[in-house]
Amino acid sequence: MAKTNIVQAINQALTEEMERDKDVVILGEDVGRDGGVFRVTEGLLDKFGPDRVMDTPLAELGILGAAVGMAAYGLKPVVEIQFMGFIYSALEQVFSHAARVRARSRGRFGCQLVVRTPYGIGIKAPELHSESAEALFCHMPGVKVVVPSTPLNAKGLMLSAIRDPDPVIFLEPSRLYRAVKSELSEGGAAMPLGKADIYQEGKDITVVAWGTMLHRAAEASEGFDCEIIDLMTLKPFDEEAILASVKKTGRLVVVHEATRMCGLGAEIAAFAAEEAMMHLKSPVIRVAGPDAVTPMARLEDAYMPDAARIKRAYETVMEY
Amino acid sequence: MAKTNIVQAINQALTEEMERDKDVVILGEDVGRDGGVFRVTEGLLDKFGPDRVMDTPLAELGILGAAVGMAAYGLKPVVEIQFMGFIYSALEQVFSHAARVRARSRGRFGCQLVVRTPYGIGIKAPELHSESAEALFCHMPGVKVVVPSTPLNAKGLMLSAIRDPDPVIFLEPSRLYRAVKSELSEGGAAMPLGKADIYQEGKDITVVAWGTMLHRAAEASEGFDCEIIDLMTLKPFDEEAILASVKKTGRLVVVHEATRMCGLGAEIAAFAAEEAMMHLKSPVIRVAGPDAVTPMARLEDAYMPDAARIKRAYETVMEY
Amino acid sequence: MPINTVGRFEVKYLQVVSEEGILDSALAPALSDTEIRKFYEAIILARTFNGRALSLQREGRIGTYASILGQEGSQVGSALALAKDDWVFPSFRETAVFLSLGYPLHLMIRYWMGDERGMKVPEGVNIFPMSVPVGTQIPHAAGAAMAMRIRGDKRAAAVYFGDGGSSRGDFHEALNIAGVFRAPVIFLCQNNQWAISVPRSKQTRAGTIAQRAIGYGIEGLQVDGNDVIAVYKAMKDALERAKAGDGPTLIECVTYRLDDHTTADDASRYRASEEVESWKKKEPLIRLRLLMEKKGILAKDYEDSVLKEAEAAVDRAVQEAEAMAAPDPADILNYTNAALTGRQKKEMKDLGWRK
Amino acid sequence: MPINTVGRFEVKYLQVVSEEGILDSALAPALSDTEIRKFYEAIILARTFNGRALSLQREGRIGTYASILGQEGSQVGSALALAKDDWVFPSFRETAVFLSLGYPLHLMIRYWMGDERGMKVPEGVNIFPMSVPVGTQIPHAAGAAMAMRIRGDKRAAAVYFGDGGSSRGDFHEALNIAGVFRAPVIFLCQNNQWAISVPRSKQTRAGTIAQRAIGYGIEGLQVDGNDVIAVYKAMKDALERAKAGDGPTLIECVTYRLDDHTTADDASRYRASEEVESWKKKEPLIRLRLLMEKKGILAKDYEDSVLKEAEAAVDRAVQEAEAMAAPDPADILNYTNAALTGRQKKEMKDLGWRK
Ligand SMILES: Cc1ncc(C[n+]2csc(CCOP(=O)(O)OP(=O)(O)O)c2C)c(N)n1
Ligand SMILES: Cc1ncc(C[n+]2csc(CCOP(=O)(O)OP(=O)(O)O)c2C)c(N)n1
Ligand SMILES: [Mg+2]
Ligand SMILES: [Mg+2]
Repeated sequence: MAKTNIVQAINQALTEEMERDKDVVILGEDVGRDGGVFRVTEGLLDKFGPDRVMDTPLAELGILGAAVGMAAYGLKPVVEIQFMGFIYSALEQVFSHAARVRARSRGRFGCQLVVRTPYGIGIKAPELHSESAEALFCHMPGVKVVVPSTPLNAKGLMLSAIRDPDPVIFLEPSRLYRAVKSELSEGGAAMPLGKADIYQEGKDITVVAWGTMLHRAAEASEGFDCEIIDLMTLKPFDEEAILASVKKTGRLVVVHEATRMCGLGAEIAAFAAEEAMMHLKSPVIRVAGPDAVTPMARLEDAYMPDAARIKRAYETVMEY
Repeated sequence: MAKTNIVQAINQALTEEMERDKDVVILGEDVGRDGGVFRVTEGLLDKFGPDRVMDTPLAELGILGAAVGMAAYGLKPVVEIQFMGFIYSALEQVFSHAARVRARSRGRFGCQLVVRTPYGIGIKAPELHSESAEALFCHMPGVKVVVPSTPLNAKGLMLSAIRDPDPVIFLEPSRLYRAVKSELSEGGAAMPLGKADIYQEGKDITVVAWGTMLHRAAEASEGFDCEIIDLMTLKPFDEEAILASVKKTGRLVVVHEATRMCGLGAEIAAFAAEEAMMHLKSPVIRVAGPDAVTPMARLEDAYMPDAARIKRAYETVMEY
Repeated sequence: MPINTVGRFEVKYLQVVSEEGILDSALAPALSDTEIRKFYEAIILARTFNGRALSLQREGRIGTYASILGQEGSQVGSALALAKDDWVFPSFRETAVFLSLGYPLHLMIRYWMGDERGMKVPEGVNIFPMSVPVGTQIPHAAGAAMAMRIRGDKRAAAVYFGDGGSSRGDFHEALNIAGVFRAPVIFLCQNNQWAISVPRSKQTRAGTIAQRAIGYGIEGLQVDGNDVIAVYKAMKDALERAKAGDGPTLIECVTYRLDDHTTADDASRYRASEEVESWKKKEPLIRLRLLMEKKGILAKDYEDSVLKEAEAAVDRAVQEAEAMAAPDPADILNYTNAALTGRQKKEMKDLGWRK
Repeated sequence: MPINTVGRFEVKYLQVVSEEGILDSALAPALSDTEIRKFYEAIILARTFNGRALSLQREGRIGTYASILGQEGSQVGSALALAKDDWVFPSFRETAVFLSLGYPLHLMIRYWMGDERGMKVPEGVNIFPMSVPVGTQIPHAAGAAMAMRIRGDKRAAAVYFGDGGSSRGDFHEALNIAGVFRAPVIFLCQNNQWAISVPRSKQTRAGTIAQRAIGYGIEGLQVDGNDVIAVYKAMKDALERAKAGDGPTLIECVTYRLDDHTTADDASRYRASEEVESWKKKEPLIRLRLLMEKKGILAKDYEDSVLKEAEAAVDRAVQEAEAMAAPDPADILNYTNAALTGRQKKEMKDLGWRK
């Protein structure tokens, strides 16, 4: 088995699923001849032709809106938004349509589509190429939100995302694209959405993280007995896994890159404050971006939670 | 002094501020001749003319984008979005521009504008006329978010919002527009943003709410010794007021209409779980909308937290 | 080549039946008397329904309602041109389209009662649920049409929107994408002269909305929207082109919203009654009746029976709609995702919605 | 009036200097030799800067950079037509616009180093910070122009975007609104034939982007974007109309992106080198040089001195940019709001950013 990175893993998942199911189509900017700016869709145009791998005009709202119509008609579109910072013009299509078609039509129509987009700080690109706005989608009933952290779960989760009958926002940590490798077999299994992974067992601190921050949280855990949960599906998230761990450790740290206020960390902390309050020995700490927009390349490392900040949080909760 | 409702109070604030400052202009759909679908801008076209009260084409993104350009040039636009459910197409202009102009230009340009929009369940109108998506904006660094609950604070907060150098999202609970009255004097004072109001003092339970839910939370408090905080400014919210109260009561209930996951309630609960953990005697409870989109009129009352649900939360925290 | 012309364009306006009821036989599509009667019957049904909906609203038996009075020509003419397997993407003011395509009347009433079950489109009827955010449905039609092309289905999609909707970015992105992919889609703009209180002249400085098509390299045409036959013809032609692989068409139906924007609106605040009166004289039923009279196919007893039938159908529908059990709050959660999540199950229990 | 024409439109293409360098004196604006030299000097400065930026990127001294090679004619021609108090709304590929308007070179470099201070536009320079999300700056220009009109200022706004940007909803809403309000704004589309890997032919089925103007009832014109004089003239005329109250103009500059999309791109993956080679022959400097040679105003020593000066200016700028102290992390919070909130002060302390 060859070592595979996340780009290749997602490419494999797309390829296999498109071979298996002819209703799966890809559309987005530069996904065809160019293979996507990160090469995630490389080779797919040649393999599946321009009817199934569509280079679109530069029009995010139009792309997502068209995908909603395709899904209504029975296709299973996988949309690429070139960077998460460029999805904002298409939010209405996600919030007012993709997420609501099923409820609005009382189940007569669904909206089986996947929106893939690179996400988070990582590549020192210009402004708006480093957004981590997962919480916006987590706040939206009717959609699912997924963030992989390794090639293995990237492939498994992508297979599930495409097969899932609900719209899935699939956020790909651009920093990890080529930085993490797994051994990956062809035809590998789908991984269920909604289930977290106990990335590392421990008994003192429950740490919840996803994507890039998972690796940081793990890196910072040396010297602490952390139970690290790789959330993977952010909505709906695995409440049982968090609860079981917090009941064991009595301490909770959530780490994410996004700005703190109303981030997903708030939900997880609030969840614990509601359902595990009597088990908590210490304050719940969020290590997250400050109340400022993601800066440009020169300052992005200062913005992003680093191992030192995460360690400080571990130390703080261990004081109790 | 005449009894005034919220519609009139905001109209007064707009009128007085437009008289005081000729850079203040209004733009939006039907804000001119029609006076806005809720009549908030009634009479302003006649008073200030079509250069300062602009009926625009039906184009939310264009309206907000134009307002950003006007603000850059030095005007102080007050934009009306006809209902909060129609702001989604303009989110990119808020998130990627209004909120960032100052940071992007290192203070050379700002973006002094107000976005007013009716918000929440309340008028039994068709779909998407009942959104309460405040959390989306609370998650966005660089903007401020305000929700009034009475004519008095509606006027005071609107005056401050227009004068504030940052972009302010001003959410007007449509259910309260004509339902709550205050005695209001002309030329009344601006109320500072960022300060909560202790709507009702109490010693057993801290209740945080805003807009329509403030009144429900108060209604449900009979028989409980609740300290009810009217948050008013949701971002940045008054951390001191909440902290002081929670330290006193040891119990916290947050009530909001929006769906629970990643709502502002999560932030407030998480804030308490981080900063007041050792004072909390009971779980922090959020009374909020379920994980479903706001239903149409027939089911909206079922969706919206009612006094019974809120009471149940009070009972639950009092069990500890 | 100092300064030369690199493009020349025209916008045409189509009218088949004049305001005096004279049919231009060179332009008229081949239509049997039965077919013409169908237009009449559909307009009467729609108008009867519309009138009843307005009374139901006044009586508090349904919620806010958007009248279609005056727009039946555009809606019926275009809807009856569609094939059974074509798809429709409506806004909230397409009652006559729904009814012409056989949408159950009681569901329509149920919808305006504020009940999602009213948009549970029956199997076999290819209408997407109506879209409330103006213009946002336009890209859906482009996408569905792209899907038809991809699957090789000889079908088309039709999307309805207003003059206001034509100002939205969705309009632009959808028409442009559809043009690029030569998607079989008809963009039908009912220019009813008003977007709530904003007149057409303030919606855009362009003389017609049809001329927008030029910017996307697609077909565009302005039609007398109060001439049901002209609308039918324009739509038929456009559908044919679409299905032949010749791409999308933008059709602007010039018509008029005779009533208030919705029952929550008071149009007298912003428009002169003379304007309304002048358009009343052009409304589509007058025209069609003149034509039918000239053709001798509008006998009094036929007229009476059509009206009676329409009224009976609407009566039945109101009864049926009002007899339906109240919606189940559990459905708020039941239809959010394909299956309930753990959290949703918990909420269901906490809210007492689970039996 | 069965079927008749209700609109007739033309799109014109303007070229003033032919590819052989022949000036059409009937069309040419009055330009002194000094003014023509200004175009030359601005192009040389921009091209020198651009070349240096590309090397700096290869050496890892700046980040991803978007080359303007081939587009200097469109940028310099339009920028030099602007008055000092007009406003500009640029995208990320307008280096020659910035430099032609006197933007400090070292700030430009600093920006591409990934440092916000590079977009702290000096007082007196009316350029809005460059917009990275494609097309989103177009409504800003419409709004600023509306503000100018409201204030009665005889100024105009100019906004730059690409062929890709013309597909976005922002384009549509902005042009339409500007048309309705007769805002003094010039929409300048640099159609450089590519949006990353998507060719112009797949961006829209319309033959020109200029013809979009028809749909908004505003002026539109296609210009040879590699003819700096033609661009200058088109822009001058448009500005004059705008300031006279005659509303917006859409100008499509037909040009070509000779380099990769950015330094992170590899254009050989998706376009043929023959295409690039054929456009190289038309690039704007060749044209301008031919004209100047014919006019006898391109002496060797002048050429040398212009180049030397440009190189010296760029050298100084690189030094200055690299000599600047590293940006202060505290500024991440300092500039989010007009004043720090309580929470931001706390974060500042927690992060150790407050001294
Ligand atoms: C995006 C959006 N903005 C605003 C509204 C509120 N609104 C409902 S209908 C309407 C006017 C629509 O005008 P037009 O498109 O011409 O359709 P018509 O009502 O004339 O059928 C407005 C502003 C809405 N529903 N959606
Ligand atoms: C809204 C948005 N979508 C996608 C991108 C990524 N992107 C950057 S430039 C570009 C192509 C732009 O093409 P065009 O508008 O023709 O400008 P050009 O690059 O040719 O100058 C794309 C897709 C972006 N920056 N913004
Ligand atoms: Mg209309
Ligand atoms: Mg381009």
